[in-house]
Amino acid sequence: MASSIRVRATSSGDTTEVQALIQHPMDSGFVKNAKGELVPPHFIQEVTFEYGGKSVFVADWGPAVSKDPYLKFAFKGGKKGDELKISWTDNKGGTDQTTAKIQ
Amino acid sequence: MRSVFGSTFGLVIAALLMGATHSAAATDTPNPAADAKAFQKFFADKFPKVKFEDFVNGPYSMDAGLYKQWKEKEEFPPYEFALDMGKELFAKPFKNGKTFADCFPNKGIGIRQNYPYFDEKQGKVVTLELAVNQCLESNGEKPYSYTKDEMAAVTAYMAFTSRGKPFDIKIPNDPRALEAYENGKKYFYTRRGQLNFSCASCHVQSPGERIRAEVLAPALGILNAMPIYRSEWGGMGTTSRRFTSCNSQVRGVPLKPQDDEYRDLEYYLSYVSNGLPISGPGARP
Amino acid sequence: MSNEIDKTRRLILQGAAVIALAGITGIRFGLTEAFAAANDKYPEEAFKQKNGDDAIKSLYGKTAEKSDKVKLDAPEIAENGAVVPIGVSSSLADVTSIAILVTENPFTLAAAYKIPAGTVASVSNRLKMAKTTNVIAVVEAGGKLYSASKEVKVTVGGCGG
Amino acid sequence: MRTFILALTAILLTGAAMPAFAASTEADFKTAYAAAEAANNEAGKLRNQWTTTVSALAAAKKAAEAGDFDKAVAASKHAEELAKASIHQTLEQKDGWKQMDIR
Repeated sequence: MASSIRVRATSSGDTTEVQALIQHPMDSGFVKNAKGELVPPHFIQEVTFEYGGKSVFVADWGPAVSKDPYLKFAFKGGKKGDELKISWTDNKGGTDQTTAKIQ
Repeated sequence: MRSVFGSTFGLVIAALLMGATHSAAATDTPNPAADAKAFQKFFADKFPKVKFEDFVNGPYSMDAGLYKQWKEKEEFPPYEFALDMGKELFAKPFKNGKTFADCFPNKGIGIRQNYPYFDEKQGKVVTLELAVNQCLESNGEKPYSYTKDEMAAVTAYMAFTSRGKPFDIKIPNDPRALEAYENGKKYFYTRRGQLNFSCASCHVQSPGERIRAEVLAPALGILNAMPIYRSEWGGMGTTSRRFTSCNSQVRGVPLKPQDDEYRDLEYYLSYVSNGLPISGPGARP
Repeated sequence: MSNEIDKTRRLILQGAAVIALAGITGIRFGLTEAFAAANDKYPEEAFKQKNGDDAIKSLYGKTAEKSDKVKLDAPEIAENGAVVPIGVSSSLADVTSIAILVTENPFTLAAAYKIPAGTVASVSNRLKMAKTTNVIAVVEAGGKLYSASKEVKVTVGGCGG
Repeated sequence: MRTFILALTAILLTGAAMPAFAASTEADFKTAYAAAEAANNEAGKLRNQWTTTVSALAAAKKAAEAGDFDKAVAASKHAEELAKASIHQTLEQKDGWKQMDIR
């Protein structure tokens, strides 16, 4: 299976810009399915970005984050070719992680 | 309830009046080339500020606020996952060892702009979606459902490899082809559903305007961006999905995906967008 | 990959995450602040609050003052309430956290971001909005809270696209 | 075109005008439903059914199952009117579509 995480990390000298897209339903618990039943909440609660063994960004999310969530941030430092580690966990205990090379 | 009813009624009357103000005594000799020219001129005149090739960007070419949101979305477009899935499916061998590449000219790469075409052997219009399923079936595989998922993924990938190539739809010298084109055109302009709207009511007469605050896409170039990730759908959809959902929105019972009328409609609508680049897969509100 | 392996891998990862979180908490934030935003724990309570003030209080334990140094980038009219691009950035020094609230949603807190030293005080994401609403950006800088807000008009459904 | 507006207006208005005075029987419902269904099938052959006809038919069936034949007959009649309007629309548009054509 392909990873649920897509990452683009680009270094522009002193800062590294990171964009990530995660495949996840992000069900809020307020939406009904075709049968009229509420779809139980199922959403990512935490996303962590680590570089050089340190976390450079942590996202805490509620159910209001859009389906297939997107994030953009930047941090100082980050060398081309180095790895960035990304992981998420959701409210049902689901999790995934990946690494991305800084371009 | 009352307001829904009232606004519906208002829309119906407005649509009827719009129709009635059109004088037009149409000549009955089909002339696709003249149609396409008039069609493109109509949109160029209506939206003098929109560059010709930007019509493939749908409502985003019409509204600055939307344009900005779109650009932000395109930084990491929501169709990315479908595209990856499509690439995988496209390369994955069937049980008999063949792949999609074996079914298509140029191994299926960079050919989106030639679909739909009129197949003289089958005597009908063949859309890309139909061709994908014909490929699967002729290789002993189960066909995809037409509206989303795998079909959207594979056509997304095929469109992606064709980005920038102008639509190049041909009408061969075969009376059946011209008839299919005319059928499609008729379907496009025919009012249907309880709201009494034709495709043209929304996408010719009112693009750039808002219906319940949504900006309508111009018909010119609308198929160049297919398949699309539509926020309203919360996912990907094919041309089939677009047509069927439009029919339901005007309170008409949709036909089956890839029924004759829909393929003919796609033939007409693609033909009059000839020259505009393929931009799919797209992202739409 | 078989489901079993997948499941096992998931369970292992989960365990690893718990250990990692426990480890970091003690070192980075243990001494200074006790509130959710400063902890590495998921701020469960803050995400359950139904109004902005309560959510901010639950998250940070204090109230925010308006500041023009908090920049909130949000569309005037959302193309679709399901996907509204929102960006927050700040020119304030020592930013440690950014939170985004959507006041008309059932739960107002949408997202909270920890900004470690060395990370730029800027984040973009896409949020769901139930209806026309105020969006509040909260930035924690130098231990104080600053905010900015903007109205986003949301309309749904129909014959668009 | 004008007759069509009138027809449509009539339909929209009669939709609100509800049950007849005399109590309806199951037989009344069956007759009314069959007529509505026939009209809707005709519209189907013309490739132009309305979703509202389909929902009115469903509502009629549901009311009949619940034993409310007044409501079932009213809904059937409404469905028949809608189906007839959709047929009328199709016939009117047989050439009417040319009015919209861009030349």
